[in-house]
Amino acid sequence: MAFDSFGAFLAMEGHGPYVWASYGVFFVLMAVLMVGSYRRRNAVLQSCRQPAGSRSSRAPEPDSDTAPAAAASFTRVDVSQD
Amino acid sequence: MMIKPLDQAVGSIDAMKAVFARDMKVAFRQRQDLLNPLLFFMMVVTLFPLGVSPEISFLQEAGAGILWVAALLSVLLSLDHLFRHDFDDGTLEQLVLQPQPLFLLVLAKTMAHWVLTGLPLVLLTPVLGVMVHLDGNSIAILCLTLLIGTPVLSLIGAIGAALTLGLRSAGVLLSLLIIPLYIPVLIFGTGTVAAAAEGAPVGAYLALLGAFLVLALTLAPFASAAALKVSLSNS
Amino acid sequence: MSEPLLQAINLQCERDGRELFRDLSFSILPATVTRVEGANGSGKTTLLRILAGLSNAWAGDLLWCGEQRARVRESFLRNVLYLGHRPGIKPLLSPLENLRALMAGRRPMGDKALTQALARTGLAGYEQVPCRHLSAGQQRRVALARLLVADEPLWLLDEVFTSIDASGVAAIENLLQERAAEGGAVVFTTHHNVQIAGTKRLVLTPGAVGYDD
Amino acid sequence: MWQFFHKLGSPKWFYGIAARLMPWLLVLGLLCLGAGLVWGLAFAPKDYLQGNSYRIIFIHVPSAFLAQSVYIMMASAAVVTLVWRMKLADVFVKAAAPVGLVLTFISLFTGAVWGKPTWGTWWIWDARLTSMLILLFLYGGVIALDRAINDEKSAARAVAILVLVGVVNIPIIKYSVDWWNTLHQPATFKLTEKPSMPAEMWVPLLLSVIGLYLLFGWLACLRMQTEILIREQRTRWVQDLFHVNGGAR
Repeated sequence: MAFDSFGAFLAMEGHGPYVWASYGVFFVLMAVLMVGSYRRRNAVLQSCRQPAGSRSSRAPEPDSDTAPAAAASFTRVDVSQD
Repeated sequence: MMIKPLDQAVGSIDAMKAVFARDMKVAFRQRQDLLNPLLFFMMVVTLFPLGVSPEISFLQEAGAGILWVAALLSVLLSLDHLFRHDFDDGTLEQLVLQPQPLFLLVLAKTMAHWVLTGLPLVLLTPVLGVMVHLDGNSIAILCLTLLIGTPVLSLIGAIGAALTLGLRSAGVLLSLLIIPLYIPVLIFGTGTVAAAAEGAPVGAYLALLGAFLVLALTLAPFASAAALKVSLSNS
Repeated sequence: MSEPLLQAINLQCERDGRELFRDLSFSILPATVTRVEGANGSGKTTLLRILAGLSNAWAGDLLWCGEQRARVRESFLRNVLYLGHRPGIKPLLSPLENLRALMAGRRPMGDKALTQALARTGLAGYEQVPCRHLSAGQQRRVALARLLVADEPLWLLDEVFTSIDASGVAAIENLLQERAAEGGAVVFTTHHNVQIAGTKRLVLTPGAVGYDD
Repeated sequence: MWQFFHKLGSPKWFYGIAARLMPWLLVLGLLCLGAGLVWGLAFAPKDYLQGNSYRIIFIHVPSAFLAQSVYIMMASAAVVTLVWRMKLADVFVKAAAPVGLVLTFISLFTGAVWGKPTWGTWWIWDARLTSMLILLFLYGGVIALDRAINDEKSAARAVAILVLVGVVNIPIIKYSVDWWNTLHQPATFKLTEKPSMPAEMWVPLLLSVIGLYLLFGWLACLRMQTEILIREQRTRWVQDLFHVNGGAR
């Protein structure tokens, strides 16, 4: 142990604030990065786990092309219905 | 009658000349656009005496740096247009489809860009050098460093212009990508003038700048060509 | 039976996470006209850009005269003429200057032939006018003038009939038909009602692809 | 060999290997880093010149070191992306860039804080700090470009080109910044230049470097897994991972 007491360890002969600030920022940023990455992966895992049909970003299934999403009719919309 | 696959192509040098000539012609049809980087250059230089200090001693000391930074920024400003118009009107597609090594055509375009922006900046430098009270020798060295340095700016900048082609807010992104890469040229450009002001020999520094130019000439067109293909593929 | 110019084997294309087509195989033979068909967004333009070598968003094999296309890039490019949505015309240059610049890297030719080509697209008298003063249809005609002097065996034409008037469309139909009779190959897309005898159809529908000979 | 190379490029294979490696990387990384830092903070002797402030070295040097090697790793992956078009390589670049950015920031921040007791000021245009600042810009550019391009493949290739251009420039930037530094302020006191470091100092330093490397490995695996899942969520093997209530085909 390079220090006589815990108080001396914290004070570091006046350099404590600098040392602890550096370590603090290091630990906080690393923790944010690690926990953030971990949570993000779990969120993605969760979304993969959901039933296939409930995901909106999916492309249409190959076998659904027999019924394309209602052919365009270009008929005018009745705007008074709201 | 049958049509056989062809194999003879135009020499690459002729193709480069044609690309260069077309860019020059287009630029001279819209001469006022050529003035914009020059005006910008002068305005940025004007900001320093106004914003910092008009004292002769300050200007003498900082003048070379101010002019270099201003030149760098005006080259950066003009880069956005390097491929954009060609991209918008479809001539870039036709350029990429020419049966020529693409990096040579890109090199020709970059050279045209330098002649239209970098070279006028160098020519304007003596006037602005006098305005920031640089002595004759410093002005000469400064012009020389800009003459070697601005082609490097165009060559590296072309990579950024090609990478950001067709993206939203391409201009800002281009600056973000390119400014860090400009730092060595800036350091040696201004450093050479500083060394000359102290009476040190500058031959070695100029040679180093020349080495940057050779490096940029040999590598940058390949990167720009690869980047152009990616950007076009994405459009 | 002559050798195919361009062969696509199990072509697959995915853009922005959406699959446009897969297992698409076909050959482009000399002396044929092929029309790529499909609804908006079915990937017609993308397919033509892939064939021309502009898009990288594909997997599979593309053979040019039996060789992998990537290995013979320059000779492939020399043999293909691609006209896209954007005509490739500089608004500040005149039709003649534009044409000259477009031909320069491929096959430079005298102004006489180019002027004649422009005249035959109906642009006689406009040779020296900057293209920005021309209408969209006229600008398109400048780009199309290349077809009148082109010697490339394969033409890839994407929506070239856009903003061309009815008589112009008929004339271009003729041109393509004659080109095929000469032995050239043409692949095109259009939403116009174009009638060219002997046209093959390549239909892109999501998930399934038909190619009828 | 080719078989192995091909396998290495398969996201599915990597996903499995990463899952098996990650606990080890995490535990060993935390152990090494923890041991190195506790040793460095509490047991290593005081520096005779800088006093206790030098203890910042045990995080400053590992993060600076790693920040630079991450960029080199990204450049190697960029070559693989451009030449062999291996999917995993660009997944790595995408996963590693933000980590590199954070590490660069940490090394800059700790350098600045260390500078206060040593130089008496928060920031000095010291050659190393300036080079790190430029590295921060390079990372920023890579991330910005990746975000700006929607199409995955195009983004991967564009970013790979940018990373390679950057890595060619890094030695030039380093050299020119060093030269610039001697031109403007000759003989400043360098933070980390030690004539000879006693074992009680360099062993904990080495431990924390190794620890941070292992933690980076864990982070890279984790973030690559995330990216792979996002890209491949429609494929059969990802669906099979979860055997969703019979609905997955």
